[in-house]
Amino acid sequence: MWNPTNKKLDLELVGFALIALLILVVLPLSVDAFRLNLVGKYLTYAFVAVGLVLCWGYTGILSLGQGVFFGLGGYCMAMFLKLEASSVANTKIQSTPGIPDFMDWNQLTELPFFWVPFKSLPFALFAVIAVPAIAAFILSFAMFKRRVGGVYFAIITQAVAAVLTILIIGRQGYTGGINGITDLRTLLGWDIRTDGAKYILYFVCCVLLLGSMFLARFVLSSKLGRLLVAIRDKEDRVRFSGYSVGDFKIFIFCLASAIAAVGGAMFSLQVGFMSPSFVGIVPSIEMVIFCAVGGRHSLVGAVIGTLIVNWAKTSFSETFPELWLFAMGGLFIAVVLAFPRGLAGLFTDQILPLIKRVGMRTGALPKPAPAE
Amino acid sequence: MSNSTDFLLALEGVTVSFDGFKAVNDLNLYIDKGELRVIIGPNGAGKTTVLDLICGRTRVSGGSIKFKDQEITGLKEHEIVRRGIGRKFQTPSIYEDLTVFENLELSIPRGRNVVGALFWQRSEEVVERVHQIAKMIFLFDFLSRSAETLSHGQKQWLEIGMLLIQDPELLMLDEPVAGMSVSERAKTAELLNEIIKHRSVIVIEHDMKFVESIAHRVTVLHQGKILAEGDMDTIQHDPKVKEVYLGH
Amino acid sequence: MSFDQKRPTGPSLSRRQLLAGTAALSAAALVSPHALAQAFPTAKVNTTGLAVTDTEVTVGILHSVTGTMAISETGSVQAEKLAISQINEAGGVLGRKIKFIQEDGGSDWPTFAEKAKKLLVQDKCASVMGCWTSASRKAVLPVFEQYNGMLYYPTFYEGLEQSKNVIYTGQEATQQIIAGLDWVTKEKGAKTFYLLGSDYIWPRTSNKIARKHIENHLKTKVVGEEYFPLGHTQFNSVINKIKLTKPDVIYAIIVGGSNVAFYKQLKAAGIDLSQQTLLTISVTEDEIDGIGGENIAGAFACMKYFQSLKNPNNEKFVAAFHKMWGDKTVIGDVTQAAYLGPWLWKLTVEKAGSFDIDKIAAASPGVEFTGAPEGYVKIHENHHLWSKTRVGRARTDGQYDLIYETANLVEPDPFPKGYQ
Amino acid sequence: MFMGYSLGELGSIFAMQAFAGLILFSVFVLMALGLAIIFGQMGVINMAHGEFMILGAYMTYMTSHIFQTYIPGAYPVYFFVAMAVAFIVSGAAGLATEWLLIRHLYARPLDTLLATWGLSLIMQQAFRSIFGAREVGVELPQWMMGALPVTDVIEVQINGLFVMGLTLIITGAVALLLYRSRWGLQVRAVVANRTMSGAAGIDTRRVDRLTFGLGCGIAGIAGSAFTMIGSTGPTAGQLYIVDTFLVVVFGGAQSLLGTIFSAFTISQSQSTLEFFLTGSMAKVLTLLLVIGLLMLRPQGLFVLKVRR
Repeated sequence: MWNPTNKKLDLELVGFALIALLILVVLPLSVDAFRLNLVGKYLTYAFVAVGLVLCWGYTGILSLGQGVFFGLGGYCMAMFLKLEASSVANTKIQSTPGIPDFMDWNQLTELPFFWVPFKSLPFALFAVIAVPAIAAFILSFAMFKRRVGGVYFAIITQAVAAVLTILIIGRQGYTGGINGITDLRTLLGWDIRTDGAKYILYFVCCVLLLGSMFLARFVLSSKLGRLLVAIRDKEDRVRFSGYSVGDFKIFIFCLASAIAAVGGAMFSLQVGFMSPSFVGIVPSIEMVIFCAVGGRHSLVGAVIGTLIVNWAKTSFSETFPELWLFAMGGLFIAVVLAFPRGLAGLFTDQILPLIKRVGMRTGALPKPAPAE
Repeated sequence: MSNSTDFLLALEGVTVSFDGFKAVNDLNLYIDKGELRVIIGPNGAGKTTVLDLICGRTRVSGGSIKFKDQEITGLKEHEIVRRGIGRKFQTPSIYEDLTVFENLELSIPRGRNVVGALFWQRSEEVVERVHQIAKMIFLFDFLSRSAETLSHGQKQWLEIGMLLIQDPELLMLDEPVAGMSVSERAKTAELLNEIIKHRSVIVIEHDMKFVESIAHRVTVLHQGKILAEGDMDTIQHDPKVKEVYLGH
Repeated sequence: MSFDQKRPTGPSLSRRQLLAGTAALSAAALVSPHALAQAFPTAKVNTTGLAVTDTEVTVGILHSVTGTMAISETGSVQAEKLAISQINEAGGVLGRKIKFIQEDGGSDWPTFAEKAKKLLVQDKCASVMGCWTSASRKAVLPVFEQYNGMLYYPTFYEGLEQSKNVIYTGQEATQQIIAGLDWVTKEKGAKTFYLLGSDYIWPRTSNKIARKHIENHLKTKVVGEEYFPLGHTQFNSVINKIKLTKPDVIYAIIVGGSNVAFYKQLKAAGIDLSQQTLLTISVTEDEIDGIGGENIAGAFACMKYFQSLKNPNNEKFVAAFHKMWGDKTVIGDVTQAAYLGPWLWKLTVEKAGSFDIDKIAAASPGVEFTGAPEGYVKIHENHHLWSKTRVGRARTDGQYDLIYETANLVEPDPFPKGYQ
Repeated sequence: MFMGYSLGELGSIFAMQAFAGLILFSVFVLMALGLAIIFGQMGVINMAHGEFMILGAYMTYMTSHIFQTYIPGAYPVYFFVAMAVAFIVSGAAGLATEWLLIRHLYARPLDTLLATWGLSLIMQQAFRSIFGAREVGVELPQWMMGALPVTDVIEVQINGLFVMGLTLIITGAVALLLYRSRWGLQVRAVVANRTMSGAAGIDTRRVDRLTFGLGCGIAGIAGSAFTMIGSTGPTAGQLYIVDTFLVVVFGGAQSLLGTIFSAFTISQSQSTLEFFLTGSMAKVLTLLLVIGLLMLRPQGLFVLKVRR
């Protein structure tokens, strides 16, 4: 009764249902396989946006390096797929058959040790989550235990993104360098490049995204979710209520990173390659804008925002490539200046009251049930 | 004196300096169980710094702080809180984006780790406890309100309530009536008198009338040192205190 | 190899029709395009549903117009558009005007893949001229192979690749490196080399080939090898190392903005390129525009084309280019290679008598283009071009003086044995 | 790698390497100074800082053209005029940005980060539309190029000396402004306590605007100077930003001295590492080192210890 959070969450559930309807039913029925694959790619960015809602929207931790975790997840998946594509039969012409082509070009004669476990799918799937989560843990543990926050943290995540990009590009014998890991073909013998496979992967991606959203929703609606808001609001007060603030920040940052990593893995599967251009600073900041446009406080908003911005990017850059950067920059500024709560905020602040007024008048809309 | 174990809190030889400036200098302060101590002093006397030192927000440069005869210097803030020390800030520090209920609920000293918070259940007992405190701080009718809509005085009460729900053995209040209306002040004094029945309290306050209405024992700080200590009457007639407050 | 032997025995064209077509072709200047198009009915020349009508054929142009690569790719777009308009003026391809759809890769590799897919799947482009960086080519390659498209790729690159669906109109690494090193050793008596590069696959692979050639064939010495992150702007430390090791030749493969910083700092450090031999394979006339001619004058570049080449083809090409894009635009090696793309495609289509990708792929080897600004080029079995290697010396006005060119066309060898 | 060199040669090499480090140091200070002033004053990182620098570089390019065309006789000194133009134009752009954008966001430093990033995208595209996608070559007066021989081996680069001198002058000027002028007093007052300064009659908004303008103006001068050593293109600003941000953040918000020491630490470690390792690894190690040190000093190198 005195808890408006629950009302909001009910609305959120409606939003979840609408998104599910959109991505599981409407889009597959209305667009062709090519466009649907594009949507699938956008949805992988939505994972990052969902993670950003957790750590930026709710907890106030702005990371300008989420591409790092998206990339790590993507690379873990791509490593497995690449090894499968590099069977001895497929790589007969190489001087060392059975290793990925780029290793052969770089005179590697055997698989580097850290690649070996990626021959196993269970390990690769585990690594998709674990590697980014561990990386996020190390970074956030070091930073949050020392209470590095705000702008400092944002810049450091940027530096981390720069470091990882340089490393991946520079160690090309182990990573595929600037070209990335390309030409991924099959998953346990199943050809992932066919239209049929892309359909299936699209739905897998949707289901995982919805799963991540529900997981995020569960976290946010728990007491921990309210604590995150409290940390964003008055970090010191939380500390003086006996909580170890660092632990919570670390937890949410790792969770956000792990979710981003799932997106990265789905990206590798759907797009068929992974490259350092998703790890760097620019893509990382772009992912923040997806989230900001949709609404940093809203899971539904973040997903919708990602879809809209990417759709706009694709169609805009098809028709007015020169104008795209103006549009993107303007969008950044407009959202930050005028709609800090994004589209979701616009909806709850402007449109919803309107609907309610109309609803009240006609009596069509039942009042939300009391929470307790 | 320092060997005694009767004190709830004992500061001995505590010093802290900021870039050479000694904000607190060789301070000794002892708080008994069940005592209400008021600390007064002119601006810059080091009052808030003393509270910061006790609750771990600022690290001491030298000296020792013992709580229940155990050293607490060097502990993390949340660990000190868990030992039983609560702290209210000068400007009301509450979670403006949450409701009053949620503000209080988050302050309940359970489910304080990540897993505990994730699987926290809002049981009958929790609701009851929140209601009980809310009544005490005059905010029962406001439980579902967002905290940012409260008046300044109500925010101060809410923060006190958030401390009470922790049930600390030592409660430290930094200017609890600042910015309150006269009637709110009276209510706050009433509230404090209720609170101190069960615990020790340190209050920093400027408002002498308010101090008179609650004080048991008063410590006067000046330039990081104790200038005088005693009951209200003695202090008010101490010539050194008069000089510090009125002398210039 | 003979034309007829190579032609697949599909149901498309009878020998008689083909001969008729060839006759028509040679008379293209006399016969109206319409009549030519009738000689090659659409149903016959397009059996796989490409965007070919009786009057038009659609091709794609896929380069970055935005983002960091836009600087480099602009020239290629201009050259491709020029070639297309010239082909159209000359009657088109099999009597059909070329219509192009341009897509922006946005300097972003998945965008390239996405746009490549759009050009092939939605627009049914009969061929695509495009890509610049290796990363973008690697990203689109599976798309071209999966949807059976044809890509004309203009940039000199590291090699180690060969595809039925790509024609590489630039040099692979050995074509650019080996003759240049031979020349500098012979002419300058170079004994020691300092290898520099931006840190990614092309400079690393190229330097590797260079090192093998230097150590194993020339029996001289590499005294240093260094890589810098893309966009690096501080080269004073490495310049000190160069001063320390005093190499006979600085072999530099630095790209992008780093290039500008490197040559400016080299000059500022008092390394005079009229005294110190510097050989680069990454600085075309385009790059000099940004570096400033006075900063790089005296350096040697190993390319297959320079704007200053003196031959009738090139003079016509440069004039046409300047007429279309302004007098100030410079033309670099890659721009010229991009210009070859549409022409080679046209010649191949007319040789195959069909737009079908499989037939083009099969007909490509042996296609000759005598009108190439660089002189004469021919497509090799491995879909790369036979072309000459040339060494030029940078002048202060941003142009190169041709110093040396190989006597014969150099065979492309994307998987060079002994150099990997 | 030191085999076969005499002690004398080694000495010269180290001298030259030290000089290289000093140039890098000057470059970092010049890049970071404008940003540091803004960060210190408002706690805001201006993500478009690199673009303001490039704006200065383009101004230099245009000035050089005007001199070449109209007053070729004065060409050797055009650079000084160019720096003034760069300062004024970038500074004016900074003032406009503050007025249109930044002042609405003072309470939200992280949002300022995003808004200025948006601005940087717009500026990049504007450069591209106006000056073309290709890099432009800025020709320098002849006297600025080349090196002065000190000994047989040691040579001192003239433009390096120029950058060092410029850095010294600008840093000195900023220090004077901050610690000797009325504006500086106001800035320091606002940094120390914004509310109180406002109450004391300081027009904090005006101070903010001037600070932002000044910071951007200095960025313009830096960009102008960088035409000597780096590239001028629409996206060239991006090449500098990570380094610049790290210098500033590592230096801490409060003091100019912090920025200078941080620039010194980063430049020396980078140039030393570059000498012993390859360029890429040196960069990675330097960045990691800075991240590590920031962990030890979360608010930067030089932080005033105050009651929070």
